[in-house]
This record gives sequence, structure tokens and C-alpha cells, in this order.
Amino acid sequence: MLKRALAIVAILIIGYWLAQGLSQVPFGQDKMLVSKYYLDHVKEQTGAVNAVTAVVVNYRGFDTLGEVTVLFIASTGVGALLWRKKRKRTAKTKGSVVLTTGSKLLFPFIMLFGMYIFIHGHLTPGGGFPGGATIATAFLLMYMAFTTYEISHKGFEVTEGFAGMGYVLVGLIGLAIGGYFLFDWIWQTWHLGTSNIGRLFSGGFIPVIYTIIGIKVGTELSGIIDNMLKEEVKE
Amino acid sequence: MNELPIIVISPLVAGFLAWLLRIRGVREIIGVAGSLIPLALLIKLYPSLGERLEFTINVAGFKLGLMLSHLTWVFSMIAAVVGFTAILGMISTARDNWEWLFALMSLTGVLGVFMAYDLITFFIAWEIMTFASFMMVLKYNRHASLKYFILSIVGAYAMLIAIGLIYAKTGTLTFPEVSVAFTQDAMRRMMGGSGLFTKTETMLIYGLFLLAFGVKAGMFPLHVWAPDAYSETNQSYTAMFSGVLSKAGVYGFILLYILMYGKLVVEFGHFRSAPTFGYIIAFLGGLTIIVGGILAALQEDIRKLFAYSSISQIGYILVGLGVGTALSIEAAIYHAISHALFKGLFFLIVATLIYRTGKTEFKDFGGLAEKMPYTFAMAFIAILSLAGIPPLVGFASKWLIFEAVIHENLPILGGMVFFGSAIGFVYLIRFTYAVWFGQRPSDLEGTKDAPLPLAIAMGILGALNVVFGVAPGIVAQELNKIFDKPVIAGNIWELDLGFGRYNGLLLTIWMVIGVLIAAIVYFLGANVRRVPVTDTYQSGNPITMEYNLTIRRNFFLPLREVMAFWLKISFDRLYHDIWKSIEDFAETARNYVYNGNVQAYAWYLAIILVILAAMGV
Amino acid sequence: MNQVASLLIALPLISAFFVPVLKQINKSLIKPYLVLITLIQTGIAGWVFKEVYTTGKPIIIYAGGWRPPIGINLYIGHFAALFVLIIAVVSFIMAIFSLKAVTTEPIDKYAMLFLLLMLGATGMIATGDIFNLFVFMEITAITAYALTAYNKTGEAAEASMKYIVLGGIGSSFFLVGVALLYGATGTLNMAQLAELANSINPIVAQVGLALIIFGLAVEAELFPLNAWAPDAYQAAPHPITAMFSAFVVKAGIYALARLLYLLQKASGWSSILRLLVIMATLTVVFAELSALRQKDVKRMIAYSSIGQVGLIALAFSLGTQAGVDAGVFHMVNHAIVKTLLFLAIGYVGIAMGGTTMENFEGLGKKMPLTALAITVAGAATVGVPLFNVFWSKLRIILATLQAGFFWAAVLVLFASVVEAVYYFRLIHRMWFMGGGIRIKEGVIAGILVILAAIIILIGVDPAPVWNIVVKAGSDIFNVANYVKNVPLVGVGS
Amino acid sequence: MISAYYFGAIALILIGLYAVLVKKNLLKILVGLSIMETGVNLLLISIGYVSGKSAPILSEGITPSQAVDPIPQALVLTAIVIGVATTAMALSVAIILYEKYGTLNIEEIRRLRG
Repeated sequence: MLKRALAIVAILIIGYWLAQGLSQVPFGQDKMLVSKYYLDHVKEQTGAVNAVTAVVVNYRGFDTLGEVTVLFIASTGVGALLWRKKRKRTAKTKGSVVLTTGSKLLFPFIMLFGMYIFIHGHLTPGGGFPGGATIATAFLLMYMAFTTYEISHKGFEVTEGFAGMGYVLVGLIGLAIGGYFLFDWIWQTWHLGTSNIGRLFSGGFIPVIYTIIGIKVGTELSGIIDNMLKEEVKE
Repeated sequence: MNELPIIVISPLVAGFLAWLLRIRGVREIIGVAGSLIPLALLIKLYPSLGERLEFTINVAGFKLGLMLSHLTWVFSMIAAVVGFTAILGMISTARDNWEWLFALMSLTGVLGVFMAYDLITFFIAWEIMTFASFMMVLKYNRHASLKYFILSIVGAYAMLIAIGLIYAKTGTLTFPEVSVAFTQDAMRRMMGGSGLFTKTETMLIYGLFLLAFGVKAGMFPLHVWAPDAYSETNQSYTAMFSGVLSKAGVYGFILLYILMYGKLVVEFGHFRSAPTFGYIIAFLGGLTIIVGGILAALQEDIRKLFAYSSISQIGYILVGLGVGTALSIEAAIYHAISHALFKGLFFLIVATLIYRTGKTEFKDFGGLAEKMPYTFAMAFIAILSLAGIPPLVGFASKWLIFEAVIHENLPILGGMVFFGSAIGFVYLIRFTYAVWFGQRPSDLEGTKDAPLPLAIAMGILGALNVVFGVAPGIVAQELNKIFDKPVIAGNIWELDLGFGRYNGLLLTIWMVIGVLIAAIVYFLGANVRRVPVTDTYQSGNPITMEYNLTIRRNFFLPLREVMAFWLKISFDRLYHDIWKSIEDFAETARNYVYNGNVQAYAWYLAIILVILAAMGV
Repeated sequence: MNQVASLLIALPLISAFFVPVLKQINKSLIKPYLVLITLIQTGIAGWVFKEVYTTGKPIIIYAGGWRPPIGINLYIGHFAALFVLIIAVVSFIMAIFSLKAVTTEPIDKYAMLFLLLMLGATGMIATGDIFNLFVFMEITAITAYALTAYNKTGEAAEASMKYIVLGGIGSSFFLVGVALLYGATGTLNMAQLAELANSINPIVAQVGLALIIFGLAVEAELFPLNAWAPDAYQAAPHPITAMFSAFVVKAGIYALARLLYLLQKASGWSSILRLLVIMATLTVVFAELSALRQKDVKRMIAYSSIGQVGLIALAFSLGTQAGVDAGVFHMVNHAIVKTLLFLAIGYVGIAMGGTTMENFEGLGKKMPLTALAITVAGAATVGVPLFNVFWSKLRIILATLQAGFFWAAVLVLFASVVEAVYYFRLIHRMWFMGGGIRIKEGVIAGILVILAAIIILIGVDPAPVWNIVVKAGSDIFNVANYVKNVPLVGVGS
Repeated sequence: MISAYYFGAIALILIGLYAVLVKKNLLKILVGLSIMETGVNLLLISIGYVSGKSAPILSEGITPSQAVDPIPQALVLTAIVIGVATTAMALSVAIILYEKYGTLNIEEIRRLRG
């Protein structure tokens, strides 16, 4: 009980302190400095309408590369930690007919929706990460519905690897063509889709990268789900 | 080409090679060569001492310097000579490669300490010396070596802090500049201005240096490492360990005079006729004499006896230094030389005894004078020298210290010094009789005399003991050059203080004549009968094992009983207790703080956040 | 041409992504592949190092070709060039060691995580953007979580769990700090933050700086935020422990120092500095005391490593040029020494089947070269002259006293005494207790001897390293120069 | 005066911290960490908000001056993914812990100590 009381006191002190700091960062005011530049130049410099996406993939592409890596680490780490000689799914109760049929039906649509999200990342809210997560949801649904369902491990891992390499390769091509790592060569060197701003075929390498990310995130999250759902079986 | 770095580095290089090659025969040659080079170069450089012999090198932003002046030359020579003999002795006694490495490394260290020109070089050499000597002890006894190392390193770090404080204030590290800075500071204080260093800071620096040098010199109450460390290592090496390494502490005190004398006098004034800070050193030195002497008398192990005796003798040097007159300091340096000579000789003798018999305790010895006549002769010289009997070097230096102390009218110190002399006889008589005379245990029948390397080493030191005793002026004239004035007048045979004089040659001649007369009387008139060595008596008393007071065993037990109360006060135990409580505290704290509960750890984070918040609000 | 240096980031990434493919081709190739990649990385890092030190100019990589502060830039100055090289070399050595040391499956995942740990630390040191720093910090941290638990024993998972909880809190608050600074300045670029630092609202600056330092201090193992560290060190696979000690924690320390000095114009800076001095000193004291009676040598060395890192943190938090130089020097020395120690102890652990004190008895007879290397490294850590650490320790003490922190110097030296005791106990145990028959020592012993030789070489002649270190130190301390080197584009209205 | 969004964000952070400081169950602690992350994300987003402006998607007649700050949104995207990764790692560690210790009470998971 004392611990709780102490915790509350500590938390209140910390909270007061944080609030004091935050009170000097007025809410709702325009505090933009670099963002101003982004908003002003995003269209002609990246070809993307969605400024957030442009920031994520293009201006601050390095962060996103790191982000992809973090997710990759998570999937690898989970795989490493939950690795056992032999593992199997041990779910006991089967899904009902409604669930199994519904899942089967929904599966392609969810996939499609996920792809839509990541392909249109430069236009609408969303992008590779939400898209990938949606795809993973489709696989999660399959896992839930079927007691014996399993993804192809080998295939997923290889896809994941290739997708990651693809991202880095796109960046390296930028280095080769434009002289900078993660340089948007499609937009800035080739000027592809300059007349298409606001439509699908624009945004330079954003859709390419988001497709890669989408695939990668989808496979990785599915892999994590797969790893967590299986249990060791003794031989 | 500058010889100074070669002097310092050559032992280390030789040691490293000897360690690396690990071929018996080769490593001995390399080792001896490594210790001979400094000696030869020092002798070669002697004529050019008047010039400025310096060597500086920039190492990573530090200016490291070596310098040879009259003072440092004298100390370096002590190190080179005794070091050389100790290394010679090691040919017989060393068993492992690394003993060569570390013995020679400590020689490098001690030479570096003596020749250093700035505080950083001094500190580096000091650390090298400490580490190397520690490694020599480590194998024999972990406990003793760690005790030695902890105390030494506490001292060394105290010195480092003092150096850092000096550096932070003055921005310099070389001796002359630091000395000038302190002198100017003293001037400013005398004018009534505020000094660079406050009184507290001066006291702090003084205290830290006192700790640092006191540990190394084996000053009471920091001496507790010495008996164990000296006895628990290769005894040939101890000749250097006790004879030379302890001088590093002595030299440190001299350095204190060079660097801070004016400042310390201005801040702390005088006590009677001595400067207060010096009187503290001298008084502690006096206590060291007494404590070392009494404890030496109570030992049953030869190595321990000489270890304590060594501590006691260092006390004389400290007394001399502390009195703070030119004469007393010169006397102290003189005694440093003679201490190195006779103590080195003693430990080589002990090394020989252990090498030949494998025994270390008095009860196992006896009647070896016949079996080891050469060693006995050397022991005889050493005993006379330590006891301060003319015409050996020990007499000359002790006499100078007496004179210096008495002349300054410091009765307490004088009393301590006299007491030390008396107790010196007490423990030496035991060594003299118990080892060399009396009944010889049957297992020592086959004992041979000293092996050649040890014999040579002992011969060198023995000869020097005699030469410097008969012609004390050689040393005195050399030491006068340090002060640049004839502190001790006279010629090479005679020391003339103005209020007392000692003529070594004359005394020798009289002694020889006396001995001749005695011999004539002995051969002509004495009624002697040869008896076998086994024909001994115990004063007619039956011997019981409970209270068996032979000279070889518990001889001074009554003394121990009388002093029982005082002996219970043990600084050794005090340090042990302190260390143990640190360890216990460490364990408790560790288990309490790192208790394995992640929630507790999260709390630490929260606490830091709260502190940050408290700082911010 | 200089932009090629971005391969430092790209290479480990693409190689890590290639591992799953390689696994399908031939699984036994993975470990040699790891060695190869780290070797190439070492080559690139060596080239970058040469480039930076011959031209004297930092290499600035513009990701995506955007000039800062629009895009993210990597700043490979003197410090980063030096440290990236150290990271690569240590990783290379540990990759070789992993050939033998790591047998736990799944090896492909190990290889990926290994490469990404290297990547994360490289990124943390190279980046010039505060949020990017957070990303790389998380890459490092999450990789470290995974690798800590890699052995999949209960202890490993427990250590990892502690690391996750504490690291999670730390990174959350770090991000709050970043958010505050962003809210106050509208930029994330470090150089621009430094420029704007004195115009930030003082309260925001204080809170933001404190939170950022807090978050980084968890990674930098400052007491009492370091409780995860000994467990993680002990439980992680041997090569990973060496990497933790040699550069992962250093990257945290570096980031801490970098941000600290960049924001030195922010208000509340000096009180943060004082708090850091206190924490760093306590780190040293507590870590060394904790190491004193350890039964497990790996854990003991782990505590020693934490203590040494505390010393580095102390040097960095003095706020003087001398302190920073000394700290960088100590970083380099410590990286060498601890690589050696953890490598050797891991090697012994494999050969003897454990790392408890008993396993080390008679090591001098069984594995003389390894024992010799441990002895050299132990003596070096203690600060014996003629070994490299002596110089940096000496510098740190002098700098501490110069800065006026008398008590800190005393406490640190007291801790040093304690450190000496347990190292020499270990050395005594290795050489003079027990015995045994000589075991064949392989390539690892060769590496150990080389490292020991480097320790002694630097100890005998520290000048070459010192010259490099001074440049690296002023790279951190001289903020004006840093800001000048980053060609900021005006983005204001 | 502090806005409701800030208040909510800080409250979430503190609630998460409270859970970490008080709850004994490892899973609850992990939930606490996730709540903290959420709070931080909310904080980031609300810092980027500008009153009266819309999402920074510059289609259909929204001019740059009408959009809110895009950077915090980009940052949050990254932060969320990082949070997911941390949580995934933490959960798999928890799985191992439960296998080896048979409990998730953090007071019993303390073999490494001292």
C-alpha cells in the first residue's frame, strides 16, 4: 500500500514537471519551421500529395529505413527466441462454420485492401505500414479460423529478405544515379509522372518503396503471429 | 645521444627479453647485463654531473623528463649498485621467467623515480615500481601482496590527487616550476596576501604526500605491509626491495623539501628548532624506529626479523630528514646509503641461507659459521654495520644523525634514536648467535657455502660497507655537492662537523691494533680447549617445552609478555578490519541495490525522474 | 564520392536482409558470411577513417540528397570516423569468435541480429538528427534485447526482460524530450538545435534536456539506471557481451555527450552536468564495489566494465575540453581492453565449460596465452603504467581535479583500489592456484595476444592514439565547429 | 493553461508508469509500457496540431498554409512501429519466462541478482 502511495506521489511530481514543460509549448499554435518548407515544396520536390508520406519516405527516408529495420529485428528476434527444434500449432477448438467461411471469403478482400493502402500511400492517409498490418490481419484471421493453418515459413522469410534488400537497393540505386543514398531517382532524375501529381503514377519512388514496405511488414507481422501461436512439441 | 633514458629503460627491456626468451643461461646473462648498463652509464656520467643532464620527451601531451643532478645521481647509484647485486643474487635464487621481468621492471621504476624531472614521470615510475614489486610478492603470498598493493596504491593515488591539485592550480608539473610556484606563493603569504593555495589545501597536499611517501618508506603506522611483503618474496630480490624501493619514499620526502619547503614553513611555522611539518615526519620516524626495533626482536623468522629491522632503520632516515637542517638531511641521505648497503647485504645473506638450507626460522638454524665461512664473514660485516660499530658505514651515518639531532636540541627525537640503537643490538645478537654459533642441527651438516653469484653480490656490498666506513669522507664530499657547500667538512678519512669529528681511518688503525693485541693475548695466554659444537648447556635449568627460552626459540618471550598490552594495538588488524568492513558493505549494498527485482529497478528510474523534476521545479 | 560512406549503413542492412535467402541456399555458409561482411565493413570504415583524418574535414552524408535540416544527415566527423572503425573491427573479431562460440540455433537469426547490432551502434554514432538517433537507439536496443535472450535460458530471458522494461521507460521519456525540443524549435537537426539552443524557452529546454539525458543515461548505464546491465552482460552470448561493452554502451555515452554539448547553451545545463557528475561517480563506486566478491568472472568483468564506463561518463560530464579528450581516450582504451577481456573470458567459458571462479584456476598452465592476455588486460584496467588505460585514467583524474571535483576524484580512485583487488585476485587464481594440462589454443588466442600487444604498444607510446583522440575530442567539445561543418539551408519564413 | 490533449497524453504516460511501478504481473507491466508509448505518441501528435487546420494532404484545394505540421505525424508512425517491435520482443521474452519459471510474477523472476 505504501508502494502505491509513493508511486502516486512520484507520478504526480513527474507529471507536474512534464506539464510545466509542456505548458510552454502552446497547444494548437503554428510552431513549424522545417515543416513549413516541406509543405511548401512537397509537391514539386517529391510528387506526393500526402505530405506525411513524403516526409516519411522521402525527406526523412532514413528514419523509415530504420523503422523497417526495427520491425525486421522484431520478427527476427521473435523468431530467434521462440525457435524450437520442432513446433506445431496446438489449438484445440475449431472455428465455427461461420468463422471459417467468412474468413475464406474475406481473405482476398482484406489482402486487396491492404495493397490498396500501401500503393496509394502518397495520395491518401496510410502507406506501407498500415497496409502491411492489414495484410497481416488477413493471415491472423486465417490462423484464428483454422486450427492447422500455417503460412509457408520458408517463402515468407525469403520474401521478407528480398523486400528488405529491395529497399536498400532502391536507396543504393539512388546513390549510383543521383549521388546520394536514398535519393529519389525516379522523380528527381527521371522525372517520371511529373504531370500526374495527385494521381497514382506519381510520387517518385514513394509507391515503389511503400509496396516493398507493405510486403515486408505484411510478411513480418504474419511471421510474428505464426511464431507466437506455435508451441513446442516433444518428440 | 642521451644516456638518461637508456639508464632507465635498459633494465625493463632486458627483463622483457629475459622473460620472452625463457632459456636458462641466456636470461641470466641478459638480466645481469640489463642491471649493469645503468650502473656503468651512471659511473660514466659522473664527471659531467655539473652540467645540466636532462632528457625530455613529449608523450601524448605530457612532457616527461629525466634529470641527473648530484642528489639524483646519489640515489640512482644506490639503486644501480644494490639492484645489480640483487640481480646477481637472483641468478641463484630465481626460479621463473617472470621473476626476472618484474625484478628488472622494478629497477626501472625505482631509477625512474629517482631521476624524474616532473611529477608525472615521478608518478609513472612510482606506479611501475609498485606494480612490479607487487607482482614479485603475488606468487608467494596473495594476502601479503594484496596488503602491500592496497596500501601502496592508496598512497600512490593520494599522491596522484596531490599532483592533480598542484597541476590544477599551477598548471605545471616540472619540479623547478612547481618549486618556484610554491616559493612565490609562500612569499605572497608572508607579505600577508592570499596565496594560490589556502592553508587547508596546503595541509591537504602535505597530508596526501605524507601518506604516499610514508607508505613506501614503511613509516609507522603505515608500515604494516612491509614485514609480510619483504619476507614473502625471493630474498635476493628483497635486497633491492628493502634496500632500494623503500628509498623511493625517502626520496619523496626530500622532494617535499625541494618543492614545498618555503610554503610549508610559512603555513605551519616551527616546532622547537625544526619546521613543524618536518617534525611530524621526524616524530613518526622516531616511532617507526621503536616499533620496528621491538617487533624485530620478537620475530622467530629471520626474514621477518630483517624486515622489521629494515623498517626500524628507515625510521632513522626519517628522523634525519624531519629535523630539516642541511646537516641532518645530509646525514639522512648518508644513512639511506648505508642502509641500502647493509640491508642489501643482510637480505642477500638471508637469501643464501634459505637457498642452502631451505629454512627460515631461528629454531632450525645453528652453528653455520663453520660450514659457511664466507657468508659468515659477510654477515659479520653486516651485523657490525647495522649495529653501528666503527669502522663500518653504519656507524658513520648513525653518528651523523645523532649529532644532527642533538645539535638541534631535540631531546625526544634523540631519545628515540638512542633507543633504536640499543634495540638494534638486542635483535642482532639473536641473529648472530642463533644462526652462526651453537649447536648445529643434524640436517644442516651438509650445508655448503654461498653459490658464486650470491658470493660476488655479497662481496660487492660487503666491500662497500667497509670502504665507506673507513673512508666516510668519500660519501660526505659527494653529498656536500648536493648542497653546494661543505656541510660536513674534513677529508676523505675524516668527518668534521665543527662540534665533533670522526676519523674512520684512524679508528680503523686503532681497531686493528686492538684486535691484534687481543689475538696475541688469545694465542699466547688464553687457556682454551676445543669442544664439539654439541656440548652446550642451558644454564643448568631443565628445559620444558612450555617455556623454552633458548636463543633459537622464544628468546624474547619475557619481553613479549611485558609488552603484551602494547602489542595488542595492531594497525595491521585495524586496516584489516577496515578493509573487511568495506567488503562486507560492498556485498550488502550490492545485494540490496541489485536485488534482481525489475520493479525495484524501475523505481530507481522513477526516483531519478523525481530528482530531475525537483531540480527543474 | 564521400557519399559512398553511406555504405556503412547500407552494407550491414542489405547483408542482414540477405541472410534468409542465404539460409535457403546453404546454412553452413552463414557464419563465414558474417565474418566476410564484417571484414568488408571494416574496410569501408577504414577508408572513411583515412578520408576523414587526411582531409581533416568531416564526411556529411545527405540521405536522399536533402540538405539539412530538410533531410537527415549523417555526420562522420573525427569522433564518428574513429568509433565506426572500432565498431567494425570489434564486430569482425567477434564474428570470428562467433564461429566457435555460438552454437545455439537458429544461427541465421543470430547473424542478422549481430549485423543489425553493429548497424545500430554505427548509426547512433554517425547520425546528425535527434529523432534518427532515437530510431538507431531503438534498433540497437531491440537487437540487444533479442540477443540478450538469445540463449533462451531462464536467466537470459530474465535479463532481457529487465532490459526491456528499463529500456522501454528510458526510450519513452527520451521521446518526450525530443517532442518538447521539437515543439520549441520546430526542427530535429542537431546542428540547428545547437544554433537555436539559447532561444528555447528556458523551462522547455530544462525539461527537454533532462528527459533526453535521462533516456540516454539508461543506455549509457549510469547508476542507478544501470541495473539491467550486469544481468544482460552475464546472460548474453559471449561475443555479444563483448560488443555490448566495447561499443553499444559507448554509443549511448557518445550520444549523451554529443547532445549534452550541443545543447550547452540551453538553460539548466550546468545543473544537469552536476547531476551527471554525481551519477557517474556513483556508477564507478557502486560497480567496482559490486564486482568485489563476485563468483562469476563474467559478471565481475561486467561490473568492471560498467565502472569504467562510469569513468568515461564522468570525464564527459566535466564540461571541459580536457575532460572530453580524456573521456574519448578512455573510450578507445576501454574498447580494446574489454574486447580482449570478454573475448578471453568467453573463450575460457567455452573451453572450461563455465565462467565461475573455479574455471579459472590453473588457467596459466592450461591456457597460458589466454591467461597472459587476461593478465595484461586486467593490469591495464587497473591502470598500471605501460598499459594503455593508465594514460586515460591519469588524464581523467587530472581533468576532474582541474574542474574542481575533488570528491569525485577521491571516490573514483577509491573505486580503482577496489578494482585492483579483484583483478589481482583473479590473476593470482589463474597463475598460482590449481594446475592442469595444457590445452591447445586456437586462432582466438592469436587475436588475444595481438590485442594484448596493442594494449602494451599504446601504453608505451600513447602519442599516435592520443593525437587522434584529441581531434575526436574536440569534435565533440567544439560545438561551434560542428555547427559550422553542417551546411544548414535556411528554411525560415 | 494546459490543453486536454496534453493532459491526456501526460495522464497516459503516468498511468503506464504507475503500472510499471506497482503491478506485479509481468504482462501488466508490459501493458503499462505500451500505455506509456501510446501517451508519448499522443503527445507528439498534439504538439504538431495547429488549431483550425486540416490533415497535411495537399489535394483537393488544401494549400500548404492550411495543413498541420506533418513531421510529428511522420515521427509517430515510426514511433508506433518501434513500439510494436518492442512489445513483440517483450511478449516473446515473457513466453520464455513463463516456460522456464512457471510464473509471471516479477518478484519470483530474480535468479540474476547481486
